[in-house]
Amino acid sequence: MTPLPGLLDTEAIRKDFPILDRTVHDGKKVVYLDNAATSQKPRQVLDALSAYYERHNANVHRGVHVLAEEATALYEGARDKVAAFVNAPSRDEVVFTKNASESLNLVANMLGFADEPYRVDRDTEIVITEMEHHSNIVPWQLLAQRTGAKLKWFGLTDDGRLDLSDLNEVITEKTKVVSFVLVSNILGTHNPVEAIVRRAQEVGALVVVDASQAAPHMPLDVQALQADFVAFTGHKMVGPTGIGVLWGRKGLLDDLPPFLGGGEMIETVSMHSSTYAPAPHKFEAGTPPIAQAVGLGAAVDYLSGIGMAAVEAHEHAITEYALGRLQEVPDLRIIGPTSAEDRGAAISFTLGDIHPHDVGQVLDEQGIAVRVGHHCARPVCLRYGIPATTRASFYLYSTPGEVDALVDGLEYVRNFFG
Amino acid sequence: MTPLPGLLDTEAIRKDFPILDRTVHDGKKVVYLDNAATSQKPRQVLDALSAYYERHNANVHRGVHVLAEEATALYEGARDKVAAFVNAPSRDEVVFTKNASESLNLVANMLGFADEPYRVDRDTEIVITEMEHHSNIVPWQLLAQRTGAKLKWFGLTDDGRLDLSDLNEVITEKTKVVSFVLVSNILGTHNPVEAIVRRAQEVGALVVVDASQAAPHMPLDVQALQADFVAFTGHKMVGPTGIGVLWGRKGLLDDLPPFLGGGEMIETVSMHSSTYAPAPHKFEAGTPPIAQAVGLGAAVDYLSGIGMAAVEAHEHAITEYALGRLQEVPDLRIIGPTSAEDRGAAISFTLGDIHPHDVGQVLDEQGIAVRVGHHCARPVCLRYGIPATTRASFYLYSTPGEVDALVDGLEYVRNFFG
Amino acid sequence: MYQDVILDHYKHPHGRGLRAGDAEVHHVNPTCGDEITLRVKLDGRTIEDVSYEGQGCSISQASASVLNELLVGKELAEAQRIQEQFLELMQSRGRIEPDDAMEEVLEDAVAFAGVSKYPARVKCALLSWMAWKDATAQALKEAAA
Amino acid sequence: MYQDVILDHYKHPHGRGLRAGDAEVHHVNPTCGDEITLRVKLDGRTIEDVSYEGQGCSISQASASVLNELLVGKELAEAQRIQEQFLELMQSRGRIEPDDAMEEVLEDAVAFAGVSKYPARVKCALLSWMAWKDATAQALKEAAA
Ligand SMILES: Cc1ncc(COP(=O)(O)O)c(C=O)c1O
Ligand SMILES: Cc1ncc(COP(=O)(O)O)c(C=O)c1O
Repeated sequence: MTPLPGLLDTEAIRKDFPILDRTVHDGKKVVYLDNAATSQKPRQVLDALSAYYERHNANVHRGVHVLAEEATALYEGARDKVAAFVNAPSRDEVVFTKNASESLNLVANMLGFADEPYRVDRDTEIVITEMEHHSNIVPWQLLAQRTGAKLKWFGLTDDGRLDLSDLNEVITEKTKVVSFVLVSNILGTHNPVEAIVRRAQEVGALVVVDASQAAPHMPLDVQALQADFVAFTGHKMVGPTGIGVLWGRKGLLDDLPPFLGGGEMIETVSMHSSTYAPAPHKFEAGTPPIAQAVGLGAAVDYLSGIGMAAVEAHEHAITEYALGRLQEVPDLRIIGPTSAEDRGAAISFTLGDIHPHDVGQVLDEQGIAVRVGHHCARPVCLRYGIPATTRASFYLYSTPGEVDALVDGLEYVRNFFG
Repeated sequence: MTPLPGLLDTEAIRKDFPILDRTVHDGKKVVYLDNAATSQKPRQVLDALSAYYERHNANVHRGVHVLAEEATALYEGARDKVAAFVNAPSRDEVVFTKNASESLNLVANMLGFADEPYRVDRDTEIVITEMEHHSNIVPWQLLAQRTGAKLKWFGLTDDGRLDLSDLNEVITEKTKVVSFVLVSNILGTHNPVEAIVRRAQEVGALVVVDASQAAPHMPLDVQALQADFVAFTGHKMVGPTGIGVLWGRKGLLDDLPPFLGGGEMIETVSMHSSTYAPAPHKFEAGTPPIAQAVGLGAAVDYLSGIGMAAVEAHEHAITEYALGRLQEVPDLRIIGPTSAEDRGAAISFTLGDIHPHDVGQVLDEQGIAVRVGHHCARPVCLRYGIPATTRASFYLYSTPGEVDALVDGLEYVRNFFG
Repeated sequence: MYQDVILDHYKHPHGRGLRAGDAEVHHVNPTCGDEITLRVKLDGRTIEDVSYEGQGCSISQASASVLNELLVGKELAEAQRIQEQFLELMQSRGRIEPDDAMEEVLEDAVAFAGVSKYPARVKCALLSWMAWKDATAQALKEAAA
Repeated sequence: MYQDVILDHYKHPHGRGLRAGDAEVHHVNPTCGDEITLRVKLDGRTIEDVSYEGQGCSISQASASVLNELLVGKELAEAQRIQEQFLELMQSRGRIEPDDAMEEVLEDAVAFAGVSKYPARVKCALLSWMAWKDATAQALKEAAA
């Protein structure tokens, strides 16, 4: 086989990820194709975590001793790194949360408690899409229930893309907020930001972008997106669990009310009333995930060292190759775009009548880790009339050889249940 | 000096904590007396984190591959360990959050959105105390603002204890919830749970206990407490940052509405409506802090290995010794109980007219790490008419020698500014 | 986990299809979309028929087939004992190694012992059994009414 | 950080106490409770007096004393240049090593260079300077009105 154009030097990269040497089921080396669920972590990130705990650990802010100053510098330094990674105009626009779900809930709650002009209430509408992750559906359903606002959404085309033919009917003068996923975790679809943002701006609605499957895989520029809020999550981008990010426009973060209350987010407290610290601290109640932010900073350094454009090119090549090879498998139906254009590296499919649970289990017996189920996007399964899918998802350390292993594995699955 | 009764073998214990070998300011070994802010982490916890990331990392629940099953078993195993650690009647009563602040906000928000009989609204009252950490003040202030409920509190006596003389006037038939700290992080006071719980039960109010400074330092038995909710935080109990716990009675967790929405917390989702998973998952939206829960499990194992009664005895001995020695320092005034009875190992004080910032800074130059400021409990400073305090706080690895170093350091501070 | 017995039942299910019954239930496993519609027909205290229709993975389908084979024709008390033993086996997390005595009671169903090691799949194996229990309770209530 | 110059100013503050002024401000550093009340008295474009009263750490107290010593008697434009240079020094995170030219302008205030390495203390050193800037702006506004 001729090498694919754009591939990274995966041999070198894989050496950074200790878990990729792991064997399962009597010595089979693990083929990890569950990257859309969570990524593996390089040595560099694990070292940053250990160094933090072994040498610098202290609670952040307001401390006058060396450890507290070092921990604060590391924590706030991670904020600088993340801000640069997404090209944020200001470090103060980067709020650390525990995961993307908290980031999205944070926005939904701020808007429910906000004053005009942001306030979501019974006379207003919220717009999402049918391909959202549950973490970008349920917070808006809860907000709608609590405020009486109406929840609307864009449907999907048969080939797994957003149906924007009714753009002007879905987003109307009543729309206060439009929240959508940049890259779908189940379909792989890369959505057309510009058209949605333009219409949202026309009616004065805020735009929230769920970039959980974008930040790990492609250059992300919050200014170019022209969104108001962008959410993503550390564990999918070679960072630790327990850390997420909400980027928000400075003016909005200044205007909007806090969500969680507690230590760190205050300016001054008396029993009768409190005032709040300026953003981002206003939204970071309690001891933050300090070590996890430091780990995310190291993750961002790692990814930037390789270059996000290079990561994107690598995944594009792998995705193109995988889409081609998967479509050779009889009875395999891809759920989502079948070509690699405007598409990420998560590929969902069904295999004849074989239930995804069985596909996944028999692949696992061969050491191949994929995810099966509705991938926290059940409305997509309902839309395409399937109970679940099998999903293979790739990352910067994935190789064409792993794609081949998957295809061989699927042949074995077919024979096993044939 | 005759050895104090009840001391742990700190020589052995300190070997487990790599950071305690750290030197600062040209070779001075760090004397870490900022344990109420955050604790240091033993090798055993760091190893559990590394092992998780290097061998088992995957997203939890619903996975059919080996790594996902292992990660799920580790994560849910940590829940079992925490449940046993606090003597919870059921593992399903242990909710993982990101810190104690989130746990407390979670309760406040659930009660704001709950149906009767739990609902907090304009006709009801919330009771806290004047010695709460900001994380147990601000969530209730926000809830009061949002619902119109009235916020009331118990005041403090001159010697740093709760003034319960008006117990029956503060907690009334209108009280829906009483939330108070078990051990104060600024005064060190250990509060009388029984009297408060009895009165709360009399009027049918829910009881929330902030055990952030209790769980790390003494045996904690949620059944004996007779509370409805108990909150604590991992990083103060030799665990990682980014993980907290809310224990809640099963029946309540079943009845109360969810707070954050997203992946993991649902049963079934459609665009029109969703149903929620049973507790604890109902309250764990998004990818949880998996590695951090595993780390907390290891922390709990570590503490249980030593025995919480032994930890308590050690700290009691150190506290008694420290209170005695500190009171030898001229112009030193302890803010909080001056004897070791019903008292934790956090000791706040003022030193003549020397500002705490200066005390802390000059101690730091000698390698002694204490915290200065209002310790996220500004109402206590207001109550005692002081701008701030210096706080030394001890833990299972603290030694009488470190107390002596502190006392010598304070003498130096006095001379320096004298 | 995929014992031949299980694959056989999956490929050639026993008693599949909906027939007349005294009670019908519909059970769903929301995490993976497995579904079953199941009817129970009683003849006094004897199980005359268990008929079903559903979609799902091989484990859930094979389990329904085994259930039909095992329970049809049995006395209710006996069937309940079988159901309880199967439940215990499935919740054993791989810790129960079926012996002859167990095989006597559970017959083909002992093949599911390996599934109990996979927490994510235990629910699949139990789906039809929970549906049967539910339908039987309903049928008895109707008979009593 | 505790240069002798700083300790001297802390123990023997210059111009402490409130005297007549054209404007008064009250500034607080909420994180540590440092407070200052400060008055500015102008004589045309010249600073006739800066008087103050406050509580706080040695850094904030000494800094107010240095400010009084440096700014009283200066032309406004000159004082503003001094204030800006002090601000720059304090925000340098220890990266500026004061040279003779700087010492010419800042005099005793260069002793605070070391404080700039301690982010938690920079606010203490700046408290009185921010209060002065604020009070001066108010005094000028009153004069113009
Ligand atoms: C008594 C008390 N409650 C609550 C908290 C908040 O804990 P966290 O900052 O981990 O949310 C703390 C510690 O900061 C505390 O000491
Ligand atoms: C598109 C998308 N949005 C949101 C999330 C939620 O991220 P987290 O679980 O880290 O909160 C995920 C991943 O699970 C995702 O794929």
